[in-house]
Amino acid sequence: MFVTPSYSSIPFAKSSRVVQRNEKMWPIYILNGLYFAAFIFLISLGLNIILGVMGVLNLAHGSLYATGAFMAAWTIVALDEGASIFLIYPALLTGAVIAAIFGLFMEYFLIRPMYKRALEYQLLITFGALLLFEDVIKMIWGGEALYASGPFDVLGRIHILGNPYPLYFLFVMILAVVVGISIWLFMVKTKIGVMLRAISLDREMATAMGLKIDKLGTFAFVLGAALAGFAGALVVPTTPALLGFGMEPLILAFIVVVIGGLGSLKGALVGSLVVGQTRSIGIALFPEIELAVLFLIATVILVVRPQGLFGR
Amino acid sequence: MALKRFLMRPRFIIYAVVILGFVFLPRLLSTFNLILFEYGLTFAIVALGFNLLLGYTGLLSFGHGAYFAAGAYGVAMTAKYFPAHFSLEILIPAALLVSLIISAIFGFVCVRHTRIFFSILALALSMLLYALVFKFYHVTGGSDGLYVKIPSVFGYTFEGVRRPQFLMGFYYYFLLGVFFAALILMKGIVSSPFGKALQAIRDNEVRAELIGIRVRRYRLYAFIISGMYAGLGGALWSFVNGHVTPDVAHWVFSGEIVYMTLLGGFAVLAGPVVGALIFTFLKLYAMGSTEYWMLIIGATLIILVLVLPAGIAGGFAKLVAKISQHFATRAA
Amino acid sequence: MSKRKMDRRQFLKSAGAAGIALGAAGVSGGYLRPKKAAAAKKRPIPKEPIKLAAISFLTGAAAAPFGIPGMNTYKMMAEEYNKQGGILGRKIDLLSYDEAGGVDAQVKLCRKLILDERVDVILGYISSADCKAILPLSDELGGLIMAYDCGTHVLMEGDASPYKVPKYTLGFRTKAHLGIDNVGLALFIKKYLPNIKSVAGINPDYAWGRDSWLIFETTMKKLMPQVKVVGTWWPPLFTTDYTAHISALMGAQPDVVHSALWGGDAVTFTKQALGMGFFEKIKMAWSRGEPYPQEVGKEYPEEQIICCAGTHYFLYPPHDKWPLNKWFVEDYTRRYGKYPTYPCYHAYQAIATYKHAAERAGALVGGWPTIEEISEVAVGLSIETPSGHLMIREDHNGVEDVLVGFSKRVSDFPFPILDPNRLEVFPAHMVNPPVGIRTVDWINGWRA
Amino acid sequence: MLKVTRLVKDFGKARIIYPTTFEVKRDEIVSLVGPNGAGKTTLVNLISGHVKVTGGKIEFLERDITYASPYHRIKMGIARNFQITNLFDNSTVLDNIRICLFSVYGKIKRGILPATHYKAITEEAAEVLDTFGIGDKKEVFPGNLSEGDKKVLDTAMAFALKSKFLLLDEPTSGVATGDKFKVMDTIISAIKKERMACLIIEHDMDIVSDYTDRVLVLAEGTIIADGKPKEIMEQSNVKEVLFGVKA
Repeated sequence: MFVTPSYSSIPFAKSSRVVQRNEKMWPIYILNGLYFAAFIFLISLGLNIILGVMGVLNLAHGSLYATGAFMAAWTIVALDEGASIFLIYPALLTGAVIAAIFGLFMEYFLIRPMYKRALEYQLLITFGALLLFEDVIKMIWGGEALYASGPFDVLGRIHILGNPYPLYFLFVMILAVVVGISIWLFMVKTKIGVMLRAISLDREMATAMGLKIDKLGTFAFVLGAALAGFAGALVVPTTPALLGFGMEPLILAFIVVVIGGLGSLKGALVGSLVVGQTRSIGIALFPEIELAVLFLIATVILVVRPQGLFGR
Repeated sequence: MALKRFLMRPRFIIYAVVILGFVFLPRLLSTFNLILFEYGLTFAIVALGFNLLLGYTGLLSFGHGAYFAAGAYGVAMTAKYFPAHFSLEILIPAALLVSLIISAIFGFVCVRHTRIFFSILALALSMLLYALVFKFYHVTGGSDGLYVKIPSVFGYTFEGVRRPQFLMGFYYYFLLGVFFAALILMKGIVSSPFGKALQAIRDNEVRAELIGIRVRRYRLYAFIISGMYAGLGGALWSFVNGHVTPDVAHWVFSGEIVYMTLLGGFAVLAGPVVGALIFTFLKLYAMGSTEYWMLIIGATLIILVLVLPAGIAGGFAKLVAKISQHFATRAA
Repeated sequence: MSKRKMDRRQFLKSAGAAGIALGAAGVSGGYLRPKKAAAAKKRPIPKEPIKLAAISFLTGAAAAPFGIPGMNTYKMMAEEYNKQGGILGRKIDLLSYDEAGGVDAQVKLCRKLILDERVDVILGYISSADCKAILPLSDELGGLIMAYDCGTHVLMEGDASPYKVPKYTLGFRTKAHLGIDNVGLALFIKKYLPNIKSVAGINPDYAWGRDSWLIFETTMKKLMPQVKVVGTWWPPLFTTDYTAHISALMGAQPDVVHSALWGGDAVTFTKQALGMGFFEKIKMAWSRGEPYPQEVGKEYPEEQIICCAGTHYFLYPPHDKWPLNKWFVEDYTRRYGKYPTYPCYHAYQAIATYKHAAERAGALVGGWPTIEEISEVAVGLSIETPSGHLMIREDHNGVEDVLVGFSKRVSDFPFPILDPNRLEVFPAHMVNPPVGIRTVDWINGWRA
Repeated sequence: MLKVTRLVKDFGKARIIYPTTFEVKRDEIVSLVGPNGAGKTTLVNLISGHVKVTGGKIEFLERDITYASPYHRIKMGIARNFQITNLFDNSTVLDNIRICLFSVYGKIKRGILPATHYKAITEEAAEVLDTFGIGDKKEVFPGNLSEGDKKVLDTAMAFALKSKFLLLDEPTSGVATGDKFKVMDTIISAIKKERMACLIIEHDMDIVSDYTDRVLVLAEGTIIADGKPKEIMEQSNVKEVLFGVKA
């Protein structure tokens, strides 16, 4: 089994040996995938709503996610880990709130002037916002990692087929489902939702119909931002909030959007499931190349179906 | 006579002054600033190529870091696997070849789309490259990156020469030469019939097709050329930096390339060059002066986009035009 | 000062023989070498303070549990030395820089420090990736660089043994490389867990993680060939979500998991692993786990194998036997309210090495020495540190003993400490390869 | 030279063009008239290859081009202008023509020497502009041209492609009534000079009768009349569709 590797000459496949697997763990792998999909779904849902309604690809979306994470962590720490459940769980909402506020400012001062402008300007201004946010976060919450594992610890574990599994992950999944459904209902049932869909379908037509594009755009952006912030808040009990925290989720959200189709909510759901499972199972089976697999999938899909699985 | 008139043209005098300035720069600048300037030059080459795509073909690539990385890793991998052939005259063509191949493959996929689709696809592809470079540790050195030693030139090895001396001396002039070659070539390309065709595609895809231009094919040509410029820049950069890491394939670096180009202004040929040089110094001095350097360059970018969309060189050109027009009307 | 000299004399009576031998060897070696330098005539000592650049993670995951303690120690020691009158009468002007931002940013920063700021010495670098990129700059740019914490063994090694030393004339590492941690771990496992069937590894995906695993695996193969490897995982540095990795590890069912995760990564991993009931089934072997019980606190699991990256431990050497450690721990704790962890000891080693080397070179050349002279004198230097003796060898690499133990909850500390009854100290000669021999070849060369 | 037989076009369920058959002979100038929504522009798009044919056959110079790509049709010599002018707005008038000529002479691939280096082509472009009477506006950008000049330029570009057959979709729409005839004069004289065949969509019956040899009347997606302008005007069904007059 062992072969002595000599540093200068290890073939790169070398250390990815046959991983001996416990079949009983499969449910856990799947659950991990679902958990990961859950918060990627929240992020990409926001990204997609903004993209669909305003036609702006928000590169600073990850930073909104990060602000949510930092805010929630900060609040929970301020409440001190021992605080009662009735305090620390609502505390998670602060993440959504702060992200919404930041989103409001961003939309009003940066995105709105960009409506009529060319694509490169829209992308660049969000890129500028991304850089800006990184340091704003550093200014507000400092450069160090924030741990706030309160909500995670409180819930403890259950056993699934004899494997311990943290209840909090299930809690996150359920929340994500709830949010997803309510967004869907909102989009099909309420007047605003219908108008938003109209805009994303055909901007000119919607304008002709006399919809208040600006107001609705602001609303969509704030909604998307809030979703991102909420995702951050849900994640932070399990992981520390760091600088550059938003980068990886942003890229993953891109992949989701690419796989699912630009501006498609159904696409966001399917895409995040694909990404989540790929990552979890990828790590379990081929630890060497988890990251690359995702981009490979995304690229293949883009090549064969440019508009994504559910794109128009 | 004609020559005399040519020599007397103010434009020519400006050129002459600029070139002389560049030549004598090592005397004027400190080692550190000269090296910074060399970073600027390499990025300038990249931005030039990038602008052929953005400014002249109307395609915004958010993944140009990939081709930069292709060039840089082309050099670094040669250093790792063929140490015997580590000389400039081999490395540069090698890097060009690698970036040609990669940009041809990626380009073929990308040019089937336009607008935001194109941008995202380019981004995804560059991140794919990033992921591969990052993951295959034993081949590419993963996130450690690879060390790039001082290359030899036509058999002459710079024995016992410290990198700063190398960069101050031979390499600076080599870089300068390559840069001007690249600049002149690009000038030729954009004013040539081919360049006109690209601009036609940018302005009006439908009509371009209708006067007999194979739009997609020409986009691909433009993509490959600009990819090779990026690769060239990457290769030259790797000797200045002395170390290559996957960061250059990450989309944030691609974002910086876009930043440079718009900072200078993509409507003018010289825009990207100006942008690249200014950006390099701006970034490093921001980093040196405060820990909140991202805030500075981020804010700069936002203000730029809001206030001076034409970029610095672009704005300047506009100004000049306005003034000259003003005087023209006076005279009339 | 005089008081501490006293302490040392006391120590020499009571310390272990190995210690003396090492020390003596070091000292004599130190005095034999720099003849050429001695020829130089008297030179003035500049008035302005020494520009000492200290680089450590000040932001990000590695800051709180790792980079900042290191930087604190630099501050503390600079202050202490300045109180004693500085180095050859020159005060130390400590410039602190952040190591965050990736290899490329560090290369640029280092170039700025040497060419633009013209600092006298750079002490720093935690990430092995940074070291691998930075140390070549020492000779390229002509600046004195002392790596204070990064571990990869390839840093100072050539492509084939025996290799030419030193690799970098102006580049040092004032500590032993990761050989000691992983060889130490393997020896410890062989002694205390002889019947394990399988191991797995989870290590950060860069030089440090890859090389740690390489040495551990090589040693295990030599010592316990019957043990199977059931999988290796390579999360990128500063990963924040290890849940998938943890499940995968649990699925692979190893008896022991080797890990070189460090800083925030180690803390995050431990917290998430606790949440997922990982430790109910599996024992971790941390190649540098010493700081993390204190970071994680009470719930840190017992019976985990923890290596101290040398003998860097706030309870070892025992304070009664080794007053310097007593002084260090007390002073640090008084200032920063935490017990010093191994990055602190590493920082001490770096700054102390520079001080002693500069002072000795100064004495020899009669004036302020050039960096070349300092680097020449530094070779063979042997100094007392809070955790015993450090010797700098011809390969510009430090050699140290290594301390390994099991975590154990005790009443008088708010976090698990190393079980005092099952501490193992492996002396330097057992865990460091000889000069000029690559670690892998050395291990493979052992007679079973 | 152009032969259209039983051409059919559906958009989804809706049938826009019912089986239509007609022909255009060498250096003949034919006009296509009909009420709005009769499918005139669709017909042009079908011929220029912009829109895929549903059924039927298009022949050009005795070669079947029903399924040929627009690119190939251009290379064969079918050029068109646009009802809504369709120019390269960020290049000068001269360049707009020049790029067409580069394409014609297969010089677009030349990537090193500046366009100005190709003297012959530049001069020819200038000539074309002169023939269309906008020779004085070489360096102007299309955005600053008058509506009429835009139309002329658009036609000039189609013309510059050295095509044998021109499709002109309302070359005078949006042109001030006063200038209409001036515009048509320049266009038609240029076409006659090059002995091109031409199919013009036109509303203005005066223009139709003054400039065209033959008229095709299109109504509800099919040709209902075909002949000399004068004769056509007499036919009752034509009067009905064109002027809504019951005879």
